[in-house]
Amino acid sequence: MGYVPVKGGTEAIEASIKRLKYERLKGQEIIAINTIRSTMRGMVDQVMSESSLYSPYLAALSIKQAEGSMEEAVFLMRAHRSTLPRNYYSQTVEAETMLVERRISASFKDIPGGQLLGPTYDYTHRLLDFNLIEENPTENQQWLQNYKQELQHIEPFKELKYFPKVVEHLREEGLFEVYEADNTPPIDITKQNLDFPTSRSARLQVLTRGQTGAVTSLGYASLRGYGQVHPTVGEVRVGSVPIYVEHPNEVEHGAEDEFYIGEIKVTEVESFVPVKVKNENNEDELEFEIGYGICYGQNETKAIAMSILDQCLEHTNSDFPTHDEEFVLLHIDSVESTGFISHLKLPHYVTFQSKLDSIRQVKKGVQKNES
Amino acid sequence: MKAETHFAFFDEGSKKEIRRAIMKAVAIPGYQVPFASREMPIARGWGTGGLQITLSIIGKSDVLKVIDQGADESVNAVSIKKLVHETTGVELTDRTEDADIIQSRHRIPEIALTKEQIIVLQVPTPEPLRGVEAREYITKRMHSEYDYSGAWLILFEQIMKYGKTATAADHPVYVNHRYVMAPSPIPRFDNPKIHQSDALILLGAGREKKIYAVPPYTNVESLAFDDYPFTVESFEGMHCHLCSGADVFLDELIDHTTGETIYQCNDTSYCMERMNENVNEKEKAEVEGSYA
Amino acid sequence: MKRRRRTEILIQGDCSLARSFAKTIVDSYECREIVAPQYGLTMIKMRESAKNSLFYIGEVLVTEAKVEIEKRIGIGIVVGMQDELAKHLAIIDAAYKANLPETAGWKAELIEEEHNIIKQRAKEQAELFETKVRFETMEV
Amino acid sequence: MAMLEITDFGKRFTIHHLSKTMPAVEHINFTLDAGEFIGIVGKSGSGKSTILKSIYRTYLPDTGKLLYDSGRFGIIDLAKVTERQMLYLRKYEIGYVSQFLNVMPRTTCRQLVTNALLEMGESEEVARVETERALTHFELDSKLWDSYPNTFSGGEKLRLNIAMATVKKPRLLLLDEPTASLDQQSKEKVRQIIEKLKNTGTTLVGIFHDIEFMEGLCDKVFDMQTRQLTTAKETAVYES
Amino acid sequence: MHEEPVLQVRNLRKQFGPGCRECGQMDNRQLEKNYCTNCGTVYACQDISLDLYPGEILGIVGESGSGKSTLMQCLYFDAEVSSGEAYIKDPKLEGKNVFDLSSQQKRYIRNHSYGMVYQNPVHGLKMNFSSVGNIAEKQIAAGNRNVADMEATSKKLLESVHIPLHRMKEEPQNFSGGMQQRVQIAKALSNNPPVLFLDEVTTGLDLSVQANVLDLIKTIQRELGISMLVVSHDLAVIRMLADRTVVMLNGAIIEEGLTDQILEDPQHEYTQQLVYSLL
Amino acid sequence: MAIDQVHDLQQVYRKILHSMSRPGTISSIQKNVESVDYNLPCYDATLLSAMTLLDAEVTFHILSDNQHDLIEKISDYTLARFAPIDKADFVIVLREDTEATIQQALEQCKDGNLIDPQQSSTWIIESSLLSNNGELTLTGPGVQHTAQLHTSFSTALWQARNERTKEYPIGIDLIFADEASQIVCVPRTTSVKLMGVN
Repeated sequence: MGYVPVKGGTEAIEASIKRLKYERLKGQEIIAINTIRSTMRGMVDQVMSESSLYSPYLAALSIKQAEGSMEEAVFLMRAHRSTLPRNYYSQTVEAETMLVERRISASFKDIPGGQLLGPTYDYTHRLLDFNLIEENPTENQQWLQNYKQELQHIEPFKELKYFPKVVEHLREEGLFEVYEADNTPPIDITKQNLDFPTSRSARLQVLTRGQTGAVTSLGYASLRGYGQVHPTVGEVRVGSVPIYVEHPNEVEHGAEDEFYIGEIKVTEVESFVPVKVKNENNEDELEFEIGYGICYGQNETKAIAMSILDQCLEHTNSDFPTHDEEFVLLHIDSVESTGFISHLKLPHYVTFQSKLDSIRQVKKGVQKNES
Repeated sequence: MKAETHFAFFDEGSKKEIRRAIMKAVAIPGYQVPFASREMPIARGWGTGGLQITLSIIGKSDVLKVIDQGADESVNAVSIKKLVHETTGVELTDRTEDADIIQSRHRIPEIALTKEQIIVLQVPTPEPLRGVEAREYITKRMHSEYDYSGAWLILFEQIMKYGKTATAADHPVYVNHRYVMAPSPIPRFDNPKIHQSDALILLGAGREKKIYAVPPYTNVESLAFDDYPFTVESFEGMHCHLCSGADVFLDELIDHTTGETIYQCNDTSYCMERMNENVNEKEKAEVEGSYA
Repeated sequence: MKRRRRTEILIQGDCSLARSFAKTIVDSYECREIVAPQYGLTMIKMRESAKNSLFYIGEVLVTEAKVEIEKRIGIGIVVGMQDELAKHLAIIDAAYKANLPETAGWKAELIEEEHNIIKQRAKEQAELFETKVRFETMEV
Repeated sequence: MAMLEITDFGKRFTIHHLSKTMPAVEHINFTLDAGEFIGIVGKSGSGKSTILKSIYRTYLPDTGKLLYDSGRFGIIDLAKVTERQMLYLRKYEIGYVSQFLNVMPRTTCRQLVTNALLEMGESEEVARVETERALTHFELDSKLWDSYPNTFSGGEKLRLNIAMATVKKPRLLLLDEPTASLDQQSKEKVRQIIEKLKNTGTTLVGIFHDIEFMEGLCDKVFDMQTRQLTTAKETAVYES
Repeated sequence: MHEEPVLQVRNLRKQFGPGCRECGQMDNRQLEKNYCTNCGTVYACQDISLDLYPGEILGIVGESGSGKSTLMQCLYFDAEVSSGEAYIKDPKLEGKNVFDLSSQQKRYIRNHSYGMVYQNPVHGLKMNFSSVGNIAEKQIAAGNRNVADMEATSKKLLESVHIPLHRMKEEPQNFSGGMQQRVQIAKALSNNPPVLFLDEVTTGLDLSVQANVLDLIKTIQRELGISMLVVSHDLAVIRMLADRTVVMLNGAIIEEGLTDQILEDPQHEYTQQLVYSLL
Repeated sequence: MAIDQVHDLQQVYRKILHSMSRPGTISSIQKNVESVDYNLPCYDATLLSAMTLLDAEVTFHILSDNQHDLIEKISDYTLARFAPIDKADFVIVLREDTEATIQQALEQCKDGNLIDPQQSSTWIIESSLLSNNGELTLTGPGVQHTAQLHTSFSTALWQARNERTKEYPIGIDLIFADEASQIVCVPRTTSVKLMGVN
């Protein structure tokens, strides 16, 4: 009989994973995926946004599996994304096609189409609602029925309303520069390394999938003074946009031959930022620029913070880290930052041994030289 | 609904993209091919680069060995093995000679690899010029122009300062007389094993999104000056306290009872094989204890 | 009816419509499954309004299926995990591509469903407008 | 042919900011045989230097021919040679000495002469020996050899200048009022040096501010005023 | 006399901007100096041709904005030319316009055939590496792999540029501007490049340092037979160093000749102005 | 029996990888070819190689003018898009293609650039029976000493290939496939010497 390889690591890992399961089960409660999906909208939206994968169902599953840890849930989604083929690219989504459910402007009181509050926490008082402890299905059912009743008298609109953007109105006034549609194919940062200086498309993609906390913190830092962007929110809109896909190999491509595949909910923000520009006579003039923010689901803080960072990165300024694209873009990804920080837990025996040898050799050499 | 995990975790599209990157890497030895690094079920920095390569090339009849810092039983190696096994069902082994694919973090096994084997190395920082230039845009240009004076300069500066080169693991190499490459943080001891290797060597950096390769029978030279030749870690006069192996990379341990420094093979499977050559029932328990 | 309008109705409307269309086809033609309903991703390209440029916001999970009828390949794609709907959409797509006579008869049903969808959505929108802030001066 | 044959040479200067073109010399004709020494006399401003500088190409010749029998190129017109050819001639065949010493500031006297030889391709050893020989020959105190020439007296500078030019054994040596600012004693020394040069077979063209200096030195004299070539004796009358 | 230039430049053009109807025609450009007032295009180098012969120093003189530094950058591949040709004497590159070569080949030429001394030492030195390392870098680039050899060469060069050897392991960032410049010159010379470019190298240096530097350049040129292209707005520097000189104005060569001839018998109105202002 | 998109293609890939890392080494994919039940105007090995390497993220080019059906089929099976020769990631050469067409394509195809040498075309070339008794001598990375090879590529075509790989790392990588379902690779690093040609 010979030596058998030791199994210490394997056994320890298995035990550790059991321990983890025990932690999840020991309270003896089970939460259904659909429960998470319908009652934890904020979490689901945030997971979808940070994982850059729109699927409320899978987001709910990941939250369940991760015991509510956002870091882990996003990680699970991102990893799952790798198991799926990406066979299609959508046609360009134009935000004007959004079916709006919430829309506000901090710049103008009366915007064309009006301010539509929709569902928002903004005007709730943040007092714990102890009634939720004793919530029961019958009452909830009752409430829903009553609410529907209340709405019954409302006449449907003759047709669906699509809102003009506040900025279009201002552009007509010449307060904003008008840009021709730029159809440069976007960079896809999941397909290629981020090259610096980055393109605008790469920046926006990194920002929109950034960790909510990281994006918010850096946006806040800029607003507080570690940056030079002090915006007014031009418009925040939340709603659904339709997605269309072109047939992969039909020769004739007409818009009418596209596939409609469904819709996704997004939050979109335009921030207005006054900037100095040179006019034709080389004189300083003030003009407005737009910071753009968008993310999956309803997450207005992140979208606004993104609009600040977008504007920061359009104006490189080495005085502020919030204006340095390498600083901002390389450090806000949830999976990359949590992964690399946690990798410090791995052993580094060999590399350390090698370093030890190197330093000893140098020291030996020094002694030899001295003697 | 229930979703079956796909064979080898990845969708076929992801595999194809990584496979194409590997092909280019083989065709341009030592050149870091950018690829769309996938998010993996293990964390960035924990071997996602190596794992992506392994999962993209592995087939159901392959036998896999995974080592971390020389050890088959290191928890991260175990975790990676488990993931590959669960998604592919492939056979696992600790014996280097039985493996078709060997994924490794920071070591190349002691016994010579064969023509039929592929070794996949996990790479944390693939850019050998990062110490000279922080910006990726510039380092890419330096590679394109065969501009490696910076890499040499670092060694030259060490000689000026310390009287010798002071690199530890990850000592840079020239591949096929063209690209300077980070061999991953293998000890200098392992660098010569890359030169004219019988096995194909693939290297993957997940977080940095790069794949590169050294095909078999390719010239690989460690950067060194004529009058300051490349040297490997020295274990002169030392040997493994278990298998008494010498001329291998040794771990330095402290004997818990005596407090003395003792040495032990870093490559655990190598050590095991040697001991098995001369079986001794009584020592078995001792060995198991010492690795636990 | 062209594909864009057709898929809008079939996906936004009641899924029983797609089911019944698909059934009529499957009952009378040989449908060869090229790709069974499988999950995949579609990358979403957007236009941002600051510089009017394009970027990718992220991916959306879709279910995709392919079938072949009368040598014509039909594709069904839909957001989310909807195996059955994806397959039905593929069958209907193939039916249109192969110009099967059945498709001519679907038009009326599709248009009716379209009316329902718009009405439903317009009602929901009107309800949402209860949350619209009114700045009009009160007339006393 | 002769070493140098000047035919209907003329030179004008155009001064753009004054919108003026001023003739400096016109219709100059003379020949110089190998081994001869021609002195050029004339009032200051008469264009004596213009001829020398045009031969040396410091001035760009306008009209006429400056035929020179080169060891390397055969008979060529100095008004038409390429810059690179001129640089070659300056290095190997034609020397130029004026009262000014134009040299690198931080180079020793010895090195300056050595450099001239090294530039011609002489070996270091030959250059070393030749340098010392020349410096001795031109009576530069060996104490000065390793110092910078900007500390030298006028006479010492001139002798160094001549040493640098003659160490290369030029076939033609141009002397442009070399003695202009020297005292009598120094002048005498220079005169002896020039005599030595002449005796060793160097062909010379010289301008000297004071006419007596030329007496007994020159084989022929070219008078700028008459544009005539005369023998040396006849020139003594002039200028006084 | 048949002599082959080490560097031949033909019709080099460099423009910044796209050009327009007013300035697009090469023969009939409506320019204000070298600038098109209509579209803002700058014609930094207009049809430059020159030859650099073995062992000679060619001076390029002109005021700032004359295009002389841009010319230098183009020749050293720091900037792309808009059009034009350059040929270097090298059996491997015979008949090849070096501007058409790949960046890899250009880098090879820079490493093996060229040296460059920039006006600002920041461009030529790695400020946070040792001085000896900086000099070695150029030798490494040219293929030297012997530390002792490179160290010896570096020491010799540092001595000749009057950097005390006990400071050779210090980083240039700790040095004065003049010292940095001297280290840069030592670096540029360290691989005995057949062609050396010097861009306003003594500008901003003390007079005594300037004299040393000029002397050093001349010595090196003689000892190593290096051909040099010296760009300067300072006629004194040109007079001291250059055998031949070209004069640039508004991106074009307006005059060329032997240096003493340019200084004593300038032909072009602009050169006369330049020379007379010196006197 | 249909091609197993997972396992057949993995096996074919490993064969290609093996041959690509060991230029001149002939690998057989006979076993996997048995699952091919498509009836297309190309070798089974060609189709399998294409299916192994192509997907929606890449483009391909087929030289022949009269192969619309094959182009459509390859698009359908792999989702790869057809592209002109100077844009294509993969170039597929069929047996019927003439030397002149191939030569022209060799001159026009993508060969990468120094910054991104991987942005070059990979060729899948149908050849007469491949063998190691041949007029070509291969050396370079992956070849221990030298390797002999025979393909149907003419001297002129090899010269055209050598021209495109002259300035390494710029270059193109070739995969040859034959009727007997053998494949062999010649990456850009391989120095190809022709017997009797310098």
